[in-house]
Amino acid sequence: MNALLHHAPVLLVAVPLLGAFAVPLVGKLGSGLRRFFVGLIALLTTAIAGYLAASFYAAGASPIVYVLGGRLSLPSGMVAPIRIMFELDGLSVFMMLITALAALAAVLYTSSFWKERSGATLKDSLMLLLIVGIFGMEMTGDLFNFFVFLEITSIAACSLVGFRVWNGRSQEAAFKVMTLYTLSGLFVLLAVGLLYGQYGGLNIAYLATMIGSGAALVDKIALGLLLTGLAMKAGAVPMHMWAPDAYGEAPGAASILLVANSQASLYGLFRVLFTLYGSAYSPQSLAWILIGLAVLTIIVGVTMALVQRDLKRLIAFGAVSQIGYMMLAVGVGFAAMTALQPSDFGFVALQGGLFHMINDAACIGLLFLAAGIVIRRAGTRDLQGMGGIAHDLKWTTAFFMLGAFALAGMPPLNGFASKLMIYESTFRLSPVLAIVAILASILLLAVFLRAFQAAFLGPRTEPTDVMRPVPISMLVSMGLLALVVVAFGLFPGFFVDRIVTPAAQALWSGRDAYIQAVMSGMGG
Amino acid sequence: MTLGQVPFVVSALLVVIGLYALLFKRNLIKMVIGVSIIETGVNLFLVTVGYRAGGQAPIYTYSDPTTLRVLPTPQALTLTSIVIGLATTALLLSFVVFIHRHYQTLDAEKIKELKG
Amino acid sequence: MTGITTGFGAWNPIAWLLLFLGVVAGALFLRRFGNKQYKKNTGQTKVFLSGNEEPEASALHVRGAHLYWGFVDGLSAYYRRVRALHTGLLSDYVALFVGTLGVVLIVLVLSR
Amino acid sequence: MKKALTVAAFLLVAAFLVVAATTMRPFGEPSHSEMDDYFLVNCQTEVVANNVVTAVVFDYRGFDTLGEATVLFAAVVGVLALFRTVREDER
Repeated sequence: MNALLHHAPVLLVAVPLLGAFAVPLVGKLGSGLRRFFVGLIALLTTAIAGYLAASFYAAGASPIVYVLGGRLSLPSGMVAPIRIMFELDGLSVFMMLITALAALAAVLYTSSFWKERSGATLKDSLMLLLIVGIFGMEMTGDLFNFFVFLEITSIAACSLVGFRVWNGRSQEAAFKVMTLYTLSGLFVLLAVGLLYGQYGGLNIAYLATMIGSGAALVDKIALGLLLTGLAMKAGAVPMHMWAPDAYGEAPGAASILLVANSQASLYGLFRVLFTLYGSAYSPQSLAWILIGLAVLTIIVGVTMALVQRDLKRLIAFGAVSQIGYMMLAVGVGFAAMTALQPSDFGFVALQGGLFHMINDAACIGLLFLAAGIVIRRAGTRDLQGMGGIAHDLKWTTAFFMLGAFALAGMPPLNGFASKLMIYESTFRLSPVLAIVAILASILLLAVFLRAFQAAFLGPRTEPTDVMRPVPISMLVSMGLLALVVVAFGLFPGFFVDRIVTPAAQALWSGRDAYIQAVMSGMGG
Repeated sequence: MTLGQVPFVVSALLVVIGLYALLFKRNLIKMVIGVSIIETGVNLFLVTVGYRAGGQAPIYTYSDPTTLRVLPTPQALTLTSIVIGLATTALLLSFVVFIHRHYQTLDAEKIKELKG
Repeated sequence: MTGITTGFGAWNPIAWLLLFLGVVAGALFLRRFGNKQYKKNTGQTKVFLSGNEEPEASALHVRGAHLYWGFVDGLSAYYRRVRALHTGLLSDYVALFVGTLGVVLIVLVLSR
Repeated sequence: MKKALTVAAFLLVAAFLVVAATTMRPFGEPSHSEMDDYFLVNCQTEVVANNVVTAVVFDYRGFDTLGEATVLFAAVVGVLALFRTVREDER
């Protein structure tokens, strides 16, 4: 087998890791060289991700197993894998693509020559570390390894949230977020310990074979700990309070990585529900927990966004509500899958929910990046003090509008396509849920129209030269996300068939294939 | 409940004590201590999970190679998790330093600029 | 290829776009029959505010916090409760986290 | 009211944790230990280490240790970023 392809999963972690460790050294040589280096690392990571994804889909989307530190996954006569391994199925590769997109946009955005700020080297390093952690979470097939990557993302993310040290609010946000992240990480570790104590293994596929039907009480408690901890990190109401603090206080480019981080936690949640427990223990009540959390998330997220005066907190609450849509769709899919007679609308729900993840990363990312420029331009984050930015920043205005319309589900943009799938399949399970989702989406459009009206329309406030012209790299970064928004909007069928369906398939019926890939001893 | 489960219960109680500090203490340093106690409880739990009755430490130097040994993996996991705990605690405490610099207080009730 | 069929619905953005462009073209066609005889820079093109002087543009701009106040006011009972949840206290956030964990655990233990 | 709910949630989760601890497998009798037995049997021949925990930390699960080093590095970079000197004009 092609050596580069064979090692691509680990290179995806190793390249940004090398970059993160090397950035402080390269930074000593000059800021231009450092920007070039970080950009190169991001491009290389994206290229590897693209190459891996292309060959993965070309090979029929069967799970890839990569064993770290040797070929021995299952020595003869053994039932438990002894080494850490990466395991990529359709869902992992799909999440990897989202992360690569967010990483490229974030690094491009931050590499502008607009103004060199103190600690820029450390910020680049932290962003690369966050990217490493997210990739690791999405690819690993080992629960303890998952915890380690979870902690890497927690620490890097919180350092980024507290990056603006001159501001007391950022420190407050960073402390709160770090405490909650650590707590969720410890709950996950406790669950890992409980499962290890029960079954003597750490590999997800191995544990999935051991958790037989009718899980023991300890298994259920471990599931509860994992579910709540990961849902907290994803930002589900009523555990979402950290999200607006973190998204609001983090620097512009870091916000989009925080969104990718939340989605990686959501991925972990899906992996636990569908693969680790899956058909072994999947009561209907579990689906309804997910749907309940999702409905709360949608409603509270969107209504709280309506009353925010801080532009970034407003977008952050919008982001929280979108997490609800993903959870709702996957909850509906889970309910349909675990019903006595599985009905195929569940598969459409899973497709819609997963498709919405990549759409949300692009739209929310676009909004956060545009908001970063708006805030620098206006010199304030308070919507009350803004106005008239559209007069000077034409492209930023267009990108913000595009992101807002797409997120609110205006046809023919990408948000409409995924939300349509979510509404239709949810309607089959329960019309009331679908109506709530549609009403919340309309309210979301109102939220962003308000933000748009307050920040961009109206007469010029006080003309300054700040951010005029907007640095090219920032425009390119936003243009990349805008391209995704438009392309996914105009050709949804193309992307759903190629990348979303294998991911949904991995959740819907891929559990056995995932387990087989490791337990048949083929790894390595 | 049998008496043999006491080590598990003790580590669970450590987690509970840490949660108590997080929920009912108002001093930020005490909350960080609470997080550390939870960490300790989880680490202790990991180590106790790997105990085999009558087992020795899994080191072969100068010992009979045939004796029963405790499971090595949980100890390795605990080592990793201790270092991670150290890193998080260091970061949390430096945030506390900066919060004190800006707010001139460590009372959690007074540090709520971010709300609503 | 461009559209998606979900088994109980279909969505084709290209067809939608063509239809949209057709509607726009129709609207522009109808617009051609409009009256072009108005006089620019006279009272015919000015904003009419019950005979009052038109205020400056900056005074007319609705600021961010003032939009939708009626909606928010109508839901004030709901908003009072929800905003009361966002206290900004770390202990409350941890309490909600722990409470959710408790509820989830109860549901899981009770269900088979 | 809020306080009462907090106490209730706290007691509930505490009870669950203790119940989980008591319903674990009996202390000192791990029944599935294939993975650890493999380490105990093979670490001297495969990794040439007398200390099995070292063998696990640095070889069998060496990737976790790399992650641990990364966590430490991230914390150091984070603390350095916090304590950096910030120019007056970028506040």
